[in-house]
Amino acid sequence: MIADVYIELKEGVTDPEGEATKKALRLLGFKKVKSVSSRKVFRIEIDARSKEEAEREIKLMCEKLLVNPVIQNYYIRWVE
Amino acid sequence: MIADVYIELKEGVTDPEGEATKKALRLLGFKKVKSVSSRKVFRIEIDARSKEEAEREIKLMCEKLLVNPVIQNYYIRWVE
Amino acid sequence: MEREEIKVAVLRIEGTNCEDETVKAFRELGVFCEAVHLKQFYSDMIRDEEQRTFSDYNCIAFPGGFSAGDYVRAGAIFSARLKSVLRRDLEEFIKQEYPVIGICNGFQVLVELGALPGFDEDRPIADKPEMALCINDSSRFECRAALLKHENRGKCVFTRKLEKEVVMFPVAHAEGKVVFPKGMEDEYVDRLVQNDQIVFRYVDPDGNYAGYPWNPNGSIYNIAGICNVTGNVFGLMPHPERAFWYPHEDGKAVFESVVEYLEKL
Amino acid sequence: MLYRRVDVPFELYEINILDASDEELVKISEELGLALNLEEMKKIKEYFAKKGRNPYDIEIQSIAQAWSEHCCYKSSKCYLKQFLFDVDAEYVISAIKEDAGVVEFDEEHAYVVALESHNHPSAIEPYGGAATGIGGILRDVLCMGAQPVALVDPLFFGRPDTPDEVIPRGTKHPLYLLSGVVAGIRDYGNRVGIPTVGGMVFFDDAYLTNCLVNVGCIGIARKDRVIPSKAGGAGDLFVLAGGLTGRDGIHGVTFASAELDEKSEEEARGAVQLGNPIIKEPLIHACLEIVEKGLLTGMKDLGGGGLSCVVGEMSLAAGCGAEVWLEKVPLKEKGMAPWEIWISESQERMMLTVKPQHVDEVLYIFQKWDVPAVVVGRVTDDKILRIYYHGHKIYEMDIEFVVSAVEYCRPYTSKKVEAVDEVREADCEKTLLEMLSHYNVASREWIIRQYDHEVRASTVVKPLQGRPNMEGHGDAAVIRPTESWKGLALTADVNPWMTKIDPYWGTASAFDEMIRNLVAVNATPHSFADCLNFGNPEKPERMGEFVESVKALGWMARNFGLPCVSGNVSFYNETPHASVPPTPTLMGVGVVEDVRKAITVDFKRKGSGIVLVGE
Ligand SMILES: Nc1ncnc2c1ncn2[C@@H]1O[C@H](COP(=O)(O)OP(=O)(O)O)[C@@H](O)[C@H]1O
Repeated sequence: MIADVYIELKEGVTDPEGEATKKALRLLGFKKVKSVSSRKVFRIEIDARSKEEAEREIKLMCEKLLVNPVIQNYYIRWVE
Repeated sequence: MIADVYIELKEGVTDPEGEATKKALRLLGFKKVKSVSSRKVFRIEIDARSKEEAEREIKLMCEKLLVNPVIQNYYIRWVE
Repeated sequence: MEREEIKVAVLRIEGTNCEDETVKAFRELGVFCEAVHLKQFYSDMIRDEEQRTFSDYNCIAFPGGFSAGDYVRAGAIFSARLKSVLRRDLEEFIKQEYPVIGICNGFQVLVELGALPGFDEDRPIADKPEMALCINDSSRFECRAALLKHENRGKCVFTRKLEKEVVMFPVAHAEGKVVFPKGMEDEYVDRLVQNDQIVFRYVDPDGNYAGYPWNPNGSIYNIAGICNVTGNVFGLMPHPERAFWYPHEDGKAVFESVVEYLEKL
Repeated sequence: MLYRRVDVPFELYEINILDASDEELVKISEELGLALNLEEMKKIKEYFAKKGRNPYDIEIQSIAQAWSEHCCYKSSKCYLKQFLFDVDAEYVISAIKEDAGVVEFDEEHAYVVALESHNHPSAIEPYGGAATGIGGILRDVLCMGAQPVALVDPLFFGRPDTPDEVIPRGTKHPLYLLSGVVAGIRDYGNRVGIPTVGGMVFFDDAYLTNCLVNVGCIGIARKDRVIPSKAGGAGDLFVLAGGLTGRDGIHGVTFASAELDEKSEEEARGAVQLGNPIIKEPLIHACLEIVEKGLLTGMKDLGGGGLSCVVGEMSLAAGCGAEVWLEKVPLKEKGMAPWEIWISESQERMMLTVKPQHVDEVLYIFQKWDVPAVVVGRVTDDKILRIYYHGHKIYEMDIEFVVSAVEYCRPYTSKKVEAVDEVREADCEKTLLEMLSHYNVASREWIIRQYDHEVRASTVVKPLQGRPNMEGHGDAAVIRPTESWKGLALTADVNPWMTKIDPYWGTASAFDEMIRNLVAVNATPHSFADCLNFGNPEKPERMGEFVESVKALGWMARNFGLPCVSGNVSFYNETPHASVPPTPTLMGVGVVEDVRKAITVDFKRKGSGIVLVGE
């Protein structure tokens, strides 16, 4: 099974990477860009008997490593 | 209009982040993880009259700044 | 404890890269110090003579660098690996009032570990991180001199011998901006101030709290370094070990302070 | 039939060169991407005719690697020998012969110097290209048994304000290249924890289609622990350590030895390698631990040509041969043909030779650092290299033949020096302001600060000097590589606007600038390395630029008594649009007797006098 784990910054947390990208795009002449924010995705392939089991595992991974809850949210989307 | 631009590494290109993450997850006891790869997403809000126009602009942004065609692929998904 | 009896471990995994100078700094003060790979504490592939436990040491340092490439988040992989196998041991170590320092990447590790801000005396390592060190406001790596005002009133065991009010340690990091949970920032800052947990704050040459580039990352309240509620766990983004030898020697006092603390322990 | 599939359970072809006509030989070279010319192909044919058999693909690919310009300096050696390599100093321990120069530092220590180009890969993929450039130069220093202590990065690009319209197809905007290159050096250098303390950035139209990325490194070793790039002797085992071997970087060296054109990007994708600093960093630790414990007899990094170059060179340098079991090489991807494994340039790999009784200990040290390491072969006492793959012998050649490339003393013409308009009257204030705001003069702070120039805590004189956050550029950096107060000063110099006008005097002036920069921090110039970036050597006028430049280097080196201890030649920095101006990048190394007496550029006190020295 393959899942994409999306990690985004919580609202109100500054996103310097998004800001810098927006600035660079506008400098290149893309004046219509109103905002840019950055996200990170981990595509994880996992052996599991069921989606439920896999989801439990992935949630644990997020808690233990992938996400810092002070600044980040995450959600999971199944690819396969 | 809001679009997510997904940027992923081409096949065969080393992905140190994916590899380091997989190693860490397995050391943490997640033995069922078979592979991990990393992706980057930019969420871009853009003013445009039509989806087509917006898509053209975004493609240009990818070519000019966001994507390195030698090692990366990208695709666009509409959020709104 | 006699100075010669003091044993310091500088912990590393792949990508840690400031261990040599950190070891050298401690050794120069006449204590035993060695760089130790995390695996030496738990892995069964390690030969007997290279196996270690926390009880072999009186002080632990988490040095700077890019542990595991700083992938996922700076310090996240190092701390997750440590937490999964050695959390209890490290908690015991801290409860016994042995000192722990995290410099730069080491600070990131302590934060991700939940050992800083470390409000709970009985559970020195929180279940979840309570703060974060985010990407610098400039969105890039910043290598520059930083002026730090020492504001600790005596709790932090790493700065008791510091005589100057303002010191210069260099910074070199991309993720060093102190962030507290949204909406609770004031509460956190107040608590740190009241507990005497604030150690260093970024200032300009006139000693004023100033913005970029003096505050190189955009840290809240210009925070550069904090300690836990018992004062024996200390983390900071600037590098005291890079200000140990000529021409900048302000950082030496950090190492001298902890050695003196251990001598009295 | 030119190619015949051999009946074995893996991919192996026999190349029918014995029956091939001249045209067919050229065709083979082209189709297999060998970049060998007819004369060279004929030499190969002759060798195999004597053996009475046709070569396998892996054999002919291996020769192509060894004979590429990049690996054997076939166009430059003759002039380098003639003009440059004759300055000797009694403190030089090893120059030119090995991966890096080794020079005495004090009683106990030697410093190690290396400087190389990574131009073509960076033009195609700036981030990965520059990062792997750093990786490669670190390995060159590491494989001498030295701890790398500082990096420099001289860079050359087209003008940052070049309008999009004038950029030829297949070329990337200079700003894109510059930011990619800087990010690559930053992310790799910072992660492996070696300070980047110097370098230069130069902009000129001539670099638009040919950016240059040079990287230099200096390291420190105990004299009694300097490791030769050769096997110890017959019976030693080859241990391959580091990253896995993949298809990346196949034909990197033959690609570096040809001109770039519009199609290069597509074709060259395979030649671009990507680095993983998180293998490199533990690899450095593990190798140095093995050196420290004296467990190895020889060590060499895998760079251009991959295994094919490293095994041959290490064996031959020891007067030995080798036997390799190719299936032992750990792979990144399935289905690689033996020849691909043999010439792959995957990053972060080192080859060690180890006495059998030390192999377990060596493998344990690598395992401790989670660095893959395996025994892949054995040193033999004849000068023949044999390769087996799953029990089948697929390669047997005399090493001397493989590494005995042709040398060319290519014809050259020296062009006349162009007259330059002399400025007679000028509005000084205006001119000064213009100069200060020129992109070749403007501050490089934004780059320097992204590099960690202080990690290892031994950078005594930093690239930026003066009061905190108001610093200006220094002339050279000074590091303190050991416990003593003795230091090393490091600088990188060349001014292509001068070499463009006159390759000879331009080069001499670069040399002079290098000396002055070292003296400015109170260092005694001690040695230097050069990276000679030029156009297509098959054109006599380009060769002329090269020869003039080398002559000047030799002349200056002799007169200053400064030995050239290491270097690199990069030809073919030329496209149909332009050739680079002669760019002999110099890296100067000076010795500072006491780092506490090193001088920085900032004025120290009000009221001090200002003295101008020289004419
Ligand atoms: N222009 C030059 N000046 C001085 N030495 C050179 C020059 N070009 C090549 N060399 C020397 O030739 C040797 C082989 O170089 P090279 O093939 O670049 O080494 P590597 O094995 O790292 O690829 C090195 O010792 C290098 O210093």
